[in-house]
Amino acid sequence: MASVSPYARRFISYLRREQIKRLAASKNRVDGRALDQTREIEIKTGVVKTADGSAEVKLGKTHVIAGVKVGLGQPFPDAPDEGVLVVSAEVLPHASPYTEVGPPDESAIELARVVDRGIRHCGYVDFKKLAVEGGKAYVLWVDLYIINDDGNLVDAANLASVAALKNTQLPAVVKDESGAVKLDRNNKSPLPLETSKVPVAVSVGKIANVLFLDPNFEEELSLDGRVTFTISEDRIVAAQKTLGYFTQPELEAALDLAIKGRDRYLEALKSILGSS
Amino acid sequence: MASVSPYARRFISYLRREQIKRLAASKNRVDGRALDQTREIEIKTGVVKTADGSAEVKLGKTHVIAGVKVGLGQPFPDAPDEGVLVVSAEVLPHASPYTEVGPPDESAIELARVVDRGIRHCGYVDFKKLAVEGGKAYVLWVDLYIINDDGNLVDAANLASVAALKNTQLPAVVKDESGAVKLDRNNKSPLPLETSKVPVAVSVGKIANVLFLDPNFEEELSLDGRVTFTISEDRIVAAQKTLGYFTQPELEAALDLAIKGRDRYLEALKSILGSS
Amino acid sequence: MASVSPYARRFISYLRREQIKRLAASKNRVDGRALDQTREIEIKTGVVKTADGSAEVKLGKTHVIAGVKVGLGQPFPDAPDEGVLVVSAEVLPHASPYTEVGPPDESAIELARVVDRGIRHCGYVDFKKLAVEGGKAYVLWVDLYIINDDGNLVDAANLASVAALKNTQLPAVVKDESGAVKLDRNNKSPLPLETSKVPVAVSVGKIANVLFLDPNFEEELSLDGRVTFTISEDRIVAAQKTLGYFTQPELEAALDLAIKGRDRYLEALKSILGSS
Amino acid sequence: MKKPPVPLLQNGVRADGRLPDQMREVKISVGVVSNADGSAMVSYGATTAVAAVYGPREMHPRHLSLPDRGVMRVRYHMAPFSTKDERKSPTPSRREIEISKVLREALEPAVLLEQYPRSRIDVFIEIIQADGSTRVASLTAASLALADAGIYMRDLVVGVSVGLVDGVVVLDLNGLEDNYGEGDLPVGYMPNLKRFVLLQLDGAWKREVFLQALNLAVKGAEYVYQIARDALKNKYMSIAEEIYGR
Amino acid sequence: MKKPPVPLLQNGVRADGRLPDQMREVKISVGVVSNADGSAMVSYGATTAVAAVYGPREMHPRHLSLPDRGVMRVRYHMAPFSTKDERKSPTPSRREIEISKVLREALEPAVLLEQYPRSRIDVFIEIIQADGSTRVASLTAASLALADAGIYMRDLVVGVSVGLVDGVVVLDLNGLEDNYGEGDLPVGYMPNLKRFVLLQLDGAWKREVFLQALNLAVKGAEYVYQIARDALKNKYMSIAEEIYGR
Amino acid sequence: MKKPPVPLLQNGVRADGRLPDQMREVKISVGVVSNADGSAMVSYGATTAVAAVYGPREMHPRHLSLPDRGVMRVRYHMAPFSTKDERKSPTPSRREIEISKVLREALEPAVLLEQYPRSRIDVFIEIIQADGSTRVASLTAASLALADAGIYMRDLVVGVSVGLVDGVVVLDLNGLEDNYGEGDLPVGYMPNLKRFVLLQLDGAWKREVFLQALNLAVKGAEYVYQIARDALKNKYMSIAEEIYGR
Repeated sequence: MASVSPYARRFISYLRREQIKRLAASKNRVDGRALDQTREIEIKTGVVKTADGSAEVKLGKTHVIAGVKVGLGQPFPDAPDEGVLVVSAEVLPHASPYTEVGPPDESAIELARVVDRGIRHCGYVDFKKLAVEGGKAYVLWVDLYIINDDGNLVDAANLASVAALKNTQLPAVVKDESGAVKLDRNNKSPLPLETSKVPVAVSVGKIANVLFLDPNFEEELSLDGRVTFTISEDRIVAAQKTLGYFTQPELEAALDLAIKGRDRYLEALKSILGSS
Repeated sequence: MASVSPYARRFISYLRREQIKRLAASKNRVDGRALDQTREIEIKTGVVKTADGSAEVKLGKTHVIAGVKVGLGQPFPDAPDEGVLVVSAEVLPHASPYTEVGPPDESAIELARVVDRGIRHCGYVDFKKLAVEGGKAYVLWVDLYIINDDGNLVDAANLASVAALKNTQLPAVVKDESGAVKLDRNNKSPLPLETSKVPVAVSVGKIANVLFLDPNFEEELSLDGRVTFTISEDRIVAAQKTLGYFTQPELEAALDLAIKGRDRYLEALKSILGSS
Repeated sequence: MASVSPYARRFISYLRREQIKRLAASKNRVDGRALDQTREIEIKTGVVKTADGSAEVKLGKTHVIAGVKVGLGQPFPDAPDEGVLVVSAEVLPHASPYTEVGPPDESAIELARVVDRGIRHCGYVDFKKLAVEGGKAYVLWVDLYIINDDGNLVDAANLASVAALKNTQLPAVVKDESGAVKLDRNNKSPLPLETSKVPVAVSVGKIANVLFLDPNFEEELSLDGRVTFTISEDRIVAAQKTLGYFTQPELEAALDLAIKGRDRYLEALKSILGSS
Repeated sequence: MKKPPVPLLQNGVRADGRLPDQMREVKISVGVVSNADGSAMVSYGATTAVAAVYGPREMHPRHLSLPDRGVMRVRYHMAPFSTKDERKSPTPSRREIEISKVLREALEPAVLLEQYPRSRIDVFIEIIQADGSTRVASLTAASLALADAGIYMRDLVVGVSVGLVDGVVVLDLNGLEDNYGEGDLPVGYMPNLKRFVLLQLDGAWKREVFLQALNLAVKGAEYVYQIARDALKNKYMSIAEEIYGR
Repeated sequence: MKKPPVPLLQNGVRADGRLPDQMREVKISVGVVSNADGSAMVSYGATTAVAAVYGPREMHPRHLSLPDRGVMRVRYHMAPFSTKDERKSPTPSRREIEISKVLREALEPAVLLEQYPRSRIDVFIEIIQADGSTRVASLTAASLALADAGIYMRDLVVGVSVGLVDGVVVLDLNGLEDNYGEGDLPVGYMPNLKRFVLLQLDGAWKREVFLQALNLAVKGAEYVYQIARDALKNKYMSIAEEIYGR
Repeated sequence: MKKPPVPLLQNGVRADGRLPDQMREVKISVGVVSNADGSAMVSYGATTAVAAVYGPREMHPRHLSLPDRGVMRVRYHMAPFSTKDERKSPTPSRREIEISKVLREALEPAVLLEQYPRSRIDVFIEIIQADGSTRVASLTAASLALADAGIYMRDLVVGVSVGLVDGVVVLDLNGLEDNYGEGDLPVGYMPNLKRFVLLQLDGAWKREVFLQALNLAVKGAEYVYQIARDALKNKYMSIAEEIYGR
């Protein structure tokens, strides 16, 4: 219930870290990528038949499954005419030797909340169309499952969420005998989306004052700073510094780099978002 | 939240275990019993005045109290016209030096669920008669309290459950001023049972390829295998391998031995089940 | 979930404890106070604008904030026509080097329950006037926040509670469109109190068979006994021995001393209770 | 205060037929849990507590052990079927946590913990049936279980409750009197040393009522003490017989 | 027992077109989680389990390690999106806790734990899609993940379920048959050693049905075993190719 | 977006009378918790945070300590009575857990943790009253408490929020503006080193608005920094006087 410095749990040797820093100082990366280059991206949707929507993302060796379940519930009191979004993340114990069994820790909670804020503000999901008569609302449960963690979970998880939402079929609302509303999963229609407004989370790492996209696991353990910008069209819809510090010129440069990364991720999403 | 090898917690000396194994190899037991012999059984009902039904079982030095509380609740969605059974087990910290304080661990949960499955499938309790008008149902809370653990908790706990159910008086359902249903504990009638269908759980241990009934605590720490069959009339209503392995011929032999054990336990239950 | 001897956590040196005991034996105290003397008391109300009532108490260096929130809920089944009081205490990790982060421990729970019992029995709050139509009741959530622990939390927390209740404004009950009752925080009136019946908790410490009021932190770690009497007018409305033992004559003397302490605390409350 | 379903006191006689200064039937057996180092079952009427003691044993985790004395761990808990009407949730309530603490603090003054450095003594108490006065029956049971475990003690601790019913001070409240009476004073007492080790008042009593109640509590504790001593003796008699029988 | 939405068995053919003794399509891939020491994904029809193994690694906290053997830790868990209809709460249910235990006890007889003193082997299993027989698909996946991690084993453990549908014993229950059938017998089996390591009956079966079901389970396990062995081989073939390719 | 109960901005003036680039009244006191090694109370208008620091102290459990640097533990928590309307549950919410993490990560770049190997520094923050900008007021309080505890720091960390209200970038959001405005950017800043250590955007802002907001945040942080420095000085002045007074 308090946040503790987590350095002890994840480990990279001092020598390896120094090597990564030296490389970075000369604008090189351990895996040979350019500073503005992401790893290979593979996105598939409809991978979980029991979900109302799902997607699988591989960003290099980072592997995430997002599953969407649709429910009925109470709208938030301050948005009585809108649907509800609940994003949760679970870093499976499968994902790395450093992951412990247990309820989501602060990193998983932060991951889910950053993804959540990106989706919430951009207009990608049309929450107004998710109100249900009788004071109820659709609830979109987005569960982010980290199967393998090779770094940069947030970018991968965000891609998986937006792809899974695109894949989501909304069960119809029907009334039972007593007049109460319930879902009919035999009668579904696509989730109302504005695909042009898809939010894209892009993380920028900093080592030795050099900025780069899509840090992998080893780079993450060597970072002097990390910031994530979630971008939708011409707007920043979420930002989160998650490590270290940035000067103001660095922040501006990081934002510009993030916009480049956004284009790369959008490219990978194209086939998903295009197919309607 | 993960299951860990529990050998470390319970302890028996290497020499004692070897002795038990040698004895078993020659079909003998530490306490002099025959292989198909259970320990002494003592069953009393009505031992807890605050419960709606109760029983106390001593199987050798293993000591269990079962208390039944009757409540009102929602039926399970897949059985809307039946009552609800909830079996819980608590191995009290009293029960042995190895028991820790805390919510039921995996062993207690397994114990409760094996007993639960036996009762659920055999027709002993007539759940159809436990539906209540207005979409409600009787809930039978069976709490298994392990006071002293000298081995073979499941057989003892199962005996205690069925005896406590036999002892259970069902409060009448009445309506309060607002028309809501509630229980009237001043007006009770016996729980509807089919006593011929009483389920009897019988555990069979295996040491050195020799099978025997009713393992005691020391034997449990020396087992190569343990399987429990719950038997009601001519049917197996639950089975659970809880340790080690069995070959197919061993399983068949264990089942035959369990049927013998069932007769012994039924004998001990006779005075309880006979008295109506 | 079990109560463990807590001596290990809080620490005072052997020499210091011996010094305190020697002083006590000659009826002297480490901070120079007389046996029947409390530390300086400072009470302020209305210190938390977001609360419906609040107060801050400094008893020497012991520092407590009490905040009252008013809610609506179900009355207790055995008092259907009365309001509900819920007292909780949190010893903040700020309060001392011995406090751990986490849900309230047994000491905080005991503290809250002793304060609760004092308020409940004395007639200070007129609970009869806190019933609400439609089977509902006002709920008074009293949260005791220990900011700094320099000993004798219960006396300070009790003073803070009664001052915060005096400061409490009760929101009006209104009906929403659907006819359900809710609170209107724009329309408040004072909580109905009988200020003459204010309960005052007074703790008496014993070291070397000498009794004294208001033990400070160092004295608490040297105590042979502690008992708290909560007094309202001519009645004892709660008593709790919280450490060690007392003989019958000691208990009677402690009660007499507590009545003296009550007068001192009442004096400090006078300006709060007088202003209506 | 609600009206009781039956008068609590009529012509000086309580609803269950007792006189004001009379205990319910007290039943005590020692050594009832065979695995435990010590154990006891105590009933005051329909209230039944079972206590088991393990220890002195090694303290885990070790950094919580004390170099100069033993540590006690006490748990008071109520069985889900021990209360009237609805099933009680097995999750420890705030009340159970508080009682665990006051029972520990009532037992510690009686145990020679300084004889057990770096060790832990565990006392587990379970209420099997509750009809008032559960914490004081628990105290008697726990103290007997400690004695049965051979733990060094200064004195037995005996628990009794006193209460106020229709203005009369009565001994050993049952559930009805607890719910409908005018207050409750559970007491823990060491009869030889004449020390109070548990004292909790839940009521609104004048000074003289309180003092009168203390006197009655002492009387009750002395009565229970005799039965407790006999039960301990019986246990050791029967052990002796058993040994002799061999 | 409720009526099923479609007949479970018609003219000896099951609702999904299978014969009584037929498995659904079995898909197995080994090495699917790159960080893990070993891993496998197993699908029986629309049921999918992913298992990852870490270890042998140092045991924390150390006082729970064993001087003469390794300790296994097994977790079975269902993804919130893995079930039909409503989202499943991610909090482990009593059912998931029980299954974690029976899976551990099914794997332990297969692993040479005595080779790993003071160490821990962790097996994590996640159900991605559930359509019946999840615990037995988990068992196959876990056993393959252990083999993939190079842990010494006596034999592979293969899981299959058998059930009773309209009085007929059938292999590999799907969700529909699990919900509307007449009972379910999940089995874990070591095909070479011919040992049963998991056995749980939830039903009310006569002796002969039970024995018949065991026979069918063995047949099913032997079938799955072949596919599992091929999957392991493929993994090591492709590693060899990869090394060769360098 | 709901309509606010009052206009948030009229003629360039905010609902509480401030100009867009104006902080609410900032009140800072250092050394408010006498037991703590360092402490501070910070109010931005009706938002009040109290921070206490304990440490450097020994790390428990020891295997979580680091050989080459200290570990920080940070807790952000809101009092049940700190929010408007209903009582807040004291159980830490996901929001509180996230904020604890971002505050820790905002303080770590400022603290010379390498000076404290094998040790732990604890920072506890409690929100007593919440009227917007609680996390940034917490950050200022925490940083002052660290300084008060004598912990080596590279710079003070100051927190301020900037937001967008009716299209205008404003400093130091209050609760009303937070609820009804068009987004919120809490910022943590080291004024001497000119480094951003906390940055969280919750809104949908164009690039130029974001950059403009950063500028305003720097301005606000520099303003608060002066007050914070004065408060630290005052504390040490009064200590000096106290010592002199003896």
